[in-house]
Amino acid sequence: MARMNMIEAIRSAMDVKLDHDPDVVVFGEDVGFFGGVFRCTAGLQKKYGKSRVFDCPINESGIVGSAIGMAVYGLRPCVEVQFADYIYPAYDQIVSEAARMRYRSAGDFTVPLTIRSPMGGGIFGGQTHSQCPEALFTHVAGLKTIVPSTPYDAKGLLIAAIEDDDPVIFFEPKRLYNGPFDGHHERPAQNWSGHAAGEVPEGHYTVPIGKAAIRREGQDLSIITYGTMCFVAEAAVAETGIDAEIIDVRTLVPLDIDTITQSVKKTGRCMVLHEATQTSGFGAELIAQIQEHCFYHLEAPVERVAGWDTPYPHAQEWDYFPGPARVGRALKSLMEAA
Amino acid sequence: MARMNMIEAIRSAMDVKLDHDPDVVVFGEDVGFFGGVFRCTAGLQKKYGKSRVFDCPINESGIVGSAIGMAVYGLRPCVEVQFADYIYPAYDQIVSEAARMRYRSAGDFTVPLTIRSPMGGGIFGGQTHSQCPEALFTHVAGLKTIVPSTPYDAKGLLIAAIEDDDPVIFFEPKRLYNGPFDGHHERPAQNWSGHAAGEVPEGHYTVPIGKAAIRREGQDLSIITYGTMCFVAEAAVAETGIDAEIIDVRTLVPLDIDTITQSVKKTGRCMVLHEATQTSGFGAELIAQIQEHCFYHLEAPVERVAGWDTPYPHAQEWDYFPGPARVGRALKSLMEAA
Amino acid sequence: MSDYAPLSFKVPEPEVRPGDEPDFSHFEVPRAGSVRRPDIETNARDMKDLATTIIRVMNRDGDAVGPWAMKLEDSILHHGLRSMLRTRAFDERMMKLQRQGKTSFYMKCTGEEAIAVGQQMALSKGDMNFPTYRQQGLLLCQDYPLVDMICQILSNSRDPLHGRQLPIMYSSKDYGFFTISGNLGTQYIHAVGWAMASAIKGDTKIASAWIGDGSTAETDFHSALVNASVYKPPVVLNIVNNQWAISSFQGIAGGDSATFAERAHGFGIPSLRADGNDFLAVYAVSKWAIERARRNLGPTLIEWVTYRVAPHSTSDDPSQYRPREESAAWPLGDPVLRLKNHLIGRGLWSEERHVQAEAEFDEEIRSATREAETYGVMGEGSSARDIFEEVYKEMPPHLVAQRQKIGV
Amino acid sequence: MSDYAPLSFKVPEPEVRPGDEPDFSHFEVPRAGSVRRPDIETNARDMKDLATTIIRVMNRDGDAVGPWAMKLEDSILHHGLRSMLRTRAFDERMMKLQRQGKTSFYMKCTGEEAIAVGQQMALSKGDMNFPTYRQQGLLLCQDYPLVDMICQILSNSRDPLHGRQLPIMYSSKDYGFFTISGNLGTQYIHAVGWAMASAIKGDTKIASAWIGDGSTAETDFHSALVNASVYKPPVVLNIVNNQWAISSFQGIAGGDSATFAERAHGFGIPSLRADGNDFLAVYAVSKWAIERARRNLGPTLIEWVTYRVAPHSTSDDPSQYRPREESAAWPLGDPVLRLKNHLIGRGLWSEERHVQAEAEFDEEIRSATREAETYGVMGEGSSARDIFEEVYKEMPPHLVAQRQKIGV
Ligand SMILES: Cc1ncc(C[n+]2csc(CCOP(=O)(O)OP(=O)(O)O)c2C)c(N)n1
Ligand SMILES: Cc1ncc(C[n+]2csc(CCOP(=O)(O)OP(=O)(O)O)c2C)c(N)n1
Ligand SMILES: [Mg+2]
Ligand SMILES: [Mg+2]
Repeated sequence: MARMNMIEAIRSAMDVKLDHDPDVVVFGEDVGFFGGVFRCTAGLQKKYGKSRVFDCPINESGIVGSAIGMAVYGLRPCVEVQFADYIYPAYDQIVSEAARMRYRSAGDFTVPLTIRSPMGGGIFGGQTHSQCPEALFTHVAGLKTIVPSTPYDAKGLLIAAIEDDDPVIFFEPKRLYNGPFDGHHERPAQNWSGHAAGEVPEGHYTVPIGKAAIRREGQDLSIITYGTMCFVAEAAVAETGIDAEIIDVRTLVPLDIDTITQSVKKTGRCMVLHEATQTSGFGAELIAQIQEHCFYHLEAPVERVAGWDTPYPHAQEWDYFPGPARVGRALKSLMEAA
Repeated sequence: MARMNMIEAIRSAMDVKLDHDPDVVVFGEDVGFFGGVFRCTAGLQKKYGKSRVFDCPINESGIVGSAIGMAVYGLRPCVEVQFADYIYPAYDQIVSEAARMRYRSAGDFTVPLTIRSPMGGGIFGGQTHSQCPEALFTHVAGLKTIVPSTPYDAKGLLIAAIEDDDPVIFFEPKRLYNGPFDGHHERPAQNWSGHAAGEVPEGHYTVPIGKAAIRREGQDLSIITYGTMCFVAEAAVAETGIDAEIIDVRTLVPLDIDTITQSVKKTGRCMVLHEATQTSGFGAELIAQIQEHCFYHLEAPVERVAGWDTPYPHAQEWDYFPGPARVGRALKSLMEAA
Repeated sequence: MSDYAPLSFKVPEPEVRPGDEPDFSHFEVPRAGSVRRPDIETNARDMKDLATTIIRVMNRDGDAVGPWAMKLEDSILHHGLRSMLRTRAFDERMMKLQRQGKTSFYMKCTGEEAIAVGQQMALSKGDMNFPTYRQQGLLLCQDYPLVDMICQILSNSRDPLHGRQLPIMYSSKDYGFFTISGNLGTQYIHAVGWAMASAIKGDTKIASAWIGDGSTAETDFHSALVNASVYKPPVVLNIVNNQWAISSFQGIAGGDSATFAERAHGFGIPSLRADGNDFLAVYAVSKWAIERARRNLGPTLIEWVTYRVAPHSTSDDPSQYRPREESAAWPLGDPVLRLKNHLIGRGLWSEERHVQAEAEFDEEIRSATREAETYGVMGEGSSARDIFEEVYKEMPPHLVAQRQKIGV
Repeated sequence: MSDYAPLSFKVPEPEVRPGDEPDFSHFEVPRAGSVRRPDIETNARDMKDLATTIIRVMNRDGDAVGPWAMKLEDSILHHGLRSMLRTRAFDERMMKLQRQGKTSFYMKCTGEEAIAVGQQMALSKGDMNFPTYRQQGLLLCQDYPLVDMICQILSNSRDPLHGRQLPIMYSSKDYGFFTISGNLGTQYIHAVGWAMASAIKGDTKIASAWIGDGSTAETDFHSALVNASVYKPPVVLNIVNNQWAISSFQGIAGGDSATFAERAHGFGIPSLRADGNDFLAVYAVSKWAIERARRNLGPTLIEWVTYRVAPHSTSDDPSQYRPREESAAWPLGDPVLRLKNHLIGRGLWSEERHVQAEAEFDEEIRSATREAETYGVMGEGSSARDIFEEVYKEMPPHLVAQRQKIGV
């Protein structure tokens, strides 16, 4: 078993797939010779050649559009959009084309495409290097949307995504690239070497799409979250001493509602937590489903903690980011409710 | 007071604004000489000239992008995207630019822009002439999102939108253009001439952005909806005999949560209803807010009726569309719950 | 700044509108045979003149002249003409179906038949078209089952697309026909990506991309040209300039400022402008571009100059925005008549055979229509189950649950 | 198909990589003064040659030669050189601030100073630039308050943008500087729309659009050209071709297939390609295009040929992907040195004045920096209240509620 940070784990997933499957190609802005601005593809062009791993023009719509054409041909492209904030120019190609192709052609043409993109704040990147747009994809039938939170999951889920025969949006919480960041930006950075999920097999394995993970078992309440917020939740739980169950949904669509329901029925209290803008965020969908399935078990309204309904500010990043203090306060009030 | 269908009401709104405000311009694909594929701008070019009302290239991103430039200059563009299904190419311009301009420039540059687009199914238009993408806009801070359901509201809200100093997404339920369609596609079409909301003043008036309308008062439960579904709800209520309160939210963002909360607290039961795809639809946000504000008044989970999580099929349109039968069944089970 | 006059805003306008006389006096038509035919290895820079002319092969007498005139086997000419006739017959019959309320929607390609038919005949098995809704000729010149085509239009129980798609949005991988999108322009970059894949795999298949004059304004057109320019994949980039985009004339897409063929010049892509109503030109020019692609010499853009004779779709009434007589005045004539004359001139065809062929296709399509109608019309026979299938390869739990809700 | 060789996939590659010798032998540099200067009324079609050459004014001796050499007042030359020096000094100091941990981020424009400075000086009050992040010269050659600029970079309590934007994403309507977007290319179509508005209103203001070589691949570039081609608004469409887009050389944007200036040809837009390191060329070519625009003759595209001497940003290390010595080998030289030589040649400047001016700007900026730092560094002094302000003109209830939650 090797030690990897999330960047290495993601790179390893592509390495494994490029090695095993001649139909896998990897491309994006600066991903070829240079290896990506976050280094996720470093060394892959050298290893697999320019026909398999290459640079492309700065045109996100063209990245996805050409990848769709390749996928239709029979390849399995795994493309990078440099920041999730830059995925919008590709939105039409994703929504109107990738997501609808199998359906509209009755299976005649399919799009086994993976779109990787770093998302989330905490790197002082301002409004165009911090966004979490996952809810804009979970609303679109035909897409699967994944947000891993550990190196182990990132590799296993990315391999599963590349092997999946449908288009997958794979958002990488960039603040977790180097370590299990818990929102305590004022403390020294942690890295993955000290964390169990930094142990990552070198070879092929998958983490199943559509299965949540219970990150912490608990009795008092359930926190339903994903990405960076998993570790923020852990920190808040440790600091408040509340015995919360923490569920990392990992795959937003298709959602593992059973695992969530079981937990909420057990605890009777629930918080949904994400970094993205609150209104119409994925938390709203989680709440809708949780209240549907667990209404009679709930002792208090489902609590929602999320990014504010504003663009992601630069200097005020830590007032925007739902850190352990904000989460902790909400946990306490949730415990006290009713 | 004149009688207008929704097309005429929308045209009248633009007419009034073009007449009163020299900074208002109207453009879009086929909107100039021809007057729009739905005739919403018919006659306006002739009346106001080609510098005020004009055709433009088939490039939705360019429509919105150039309109942003005009708005920044000081104009008040009101542009048409021919079908809501074709708004995605403009998504980046809307989300990254129009919505963020005031914020990122600290008020130095602003975008008083209205984007009109016909949405919704019921015209046998298949997956690219039927979509309801409103939730993709309600998630975006900086945008206001409006869906009118009557000629009176359409005109008053469109004038308010054009006068608003922020970007407004104005989705017109195209199945309501000619009459208050209630989902009974098998019956003869109704038109607005027989409906009170077809009475529309000729001149200037506004309907305030951010205010819901109570379409029907009732005691048994609350239906929170908008657009075409207002009339479907009315039909289902009439057919089931359930004394429901029907609230037409009209403005999705900013949302009039007070009116909704009052109603749900009164009735203790609630259904949210929309035509759009269910997962991460705007109904999820409504549920999240309703359970937050009304949890202790709710006698049953909030019921959600929405379009299926699939593309909008062509031939099976009426199995996709949440018509009065489906809504009626859900109303009954909601009454029986708990 | 006071010495500057106020700026003024310009919006291009067609020269004539309903009520005016059609006027194509500004429209220059080069003599057939007058345009040179460069070697396929020619650099884009050395053939720019070919983007501002019109490559034509058939002259007024119907003779094939000039460097683009190929020696064609009779069977090709016959198949070309017959396929165009068949396409026209198909359009007429489907239009009637729509009038009869058996389908909600149809789109004709009248006047543009030579383009799809000519190019498809120049392609090989395994190549892939990425068409718009006006290239039914691609299927109709192959042996694609007519009944299936009509069943798609009727959205009935035999519709290969299970009623999910708007009529005419065909899809057939086997026949090299990519699933048509309702969103304009998106397929142009797919074609480029597909061609990149063929090159990546070291295959010999090529892609053919299709777009209308109006849709060149869409941003995917740019994505396609950028990628074609960078990777030089084996793709033919067709622009069908039929002068109109619903009610907007080609000037609203920038056609008054430069030809659509010239768009390629900014990308170093060889570009040809050709008479789309001249089957012999379509076939020869297509062959040239296809050969370039297959020899790994990269993309070619071709602007086909033609005219949309029919309304945009069954929902459109062009008399609202252009003179009724404009199509008759169109200087490049009727592609069917022109090829017919050529064949007659070559002794390969006759008025009688023509009438006979028309009757034959009319009957073939009537009979296919009758058969198709037995599977239902206007969505009859489609299944609600199909709403939920093929959203994903495997149906996820939430869709299973939704399907159960409507009990199918 | 068996007689066709397998296709192969091509990805453009720069001629040299780290470890190689810099090589610009393929890069043709026309003699200064050798390129013609057409009348501003010239049709795009009749000046295509100007898109594949390089308009240059200063020769090796520093003399201004040829038809583009203008008679310029001394004050313009002085202001040009001083502004370029000021820009360079600003970049150096801000880079240091970043190294000191006082700002998270900075982007230099080293080697490209002449372009923004030269064009801004050719514009008039009321005109509007739609810049990228590498046109700080637009502000630095005006009297925009230095302290405010630095406060923006420090995201402190005096930051005019209230800490909301990434450092260097300035905005100033009064100084004709549109709010910079983090999303590449989006502003290009804004400029066109703004210019359309000026024409619609019958004003005389013009817009100046800015984009990098790499970003021309973005689809908004196409939208801008299409609209510019259709409505012919008063806009100057600048492309700053500094050869690199982070780690991708200009060939990845298609620059090996055609010049970026040639992109305009497909749209009938006049296009000029000019030496971006030659202040006199920048000023003269800008004036030409601006005059065209203001005379209602429509848009002009200009490709400025230059070289990105600095790393892409403070987050970048170019030695990973290009030879370290490449910038020194760049054939068009250093814009500051070239203008300096020209002024010395004209007796308007001296080595002593140069050193003195450098010291003067260094001190000016140091002092402004000191003052700016008193308002805080690295986001200090920014207010959480500002998170919620100006999302909308009036704060809607849900934002009021959210703001209350954090008690600000
Ligand atoms: C993205 C998008 N925008 C708008 C439309 C509506 N629309 C359908 S066809 C059409 C005109 C297309 O004209 P052109 O490209 O010239 O093709 P033609 O119909 O002439 O064959 C328009 C505007 C659409 N289908 N998709
Ligand atoms: C839409 C979008 N995609 C990607 C990026 C990331 N990015 C920032 S700068 C840059 C390179 C731009 O190169 P160029 O246009 O040549 O400008 P230069 O930096 O050379 O001035 C990239 C890819 C972005 N900011 N926006
Ligand atoms: Mg057309
Ligand atoms: Mg560059």
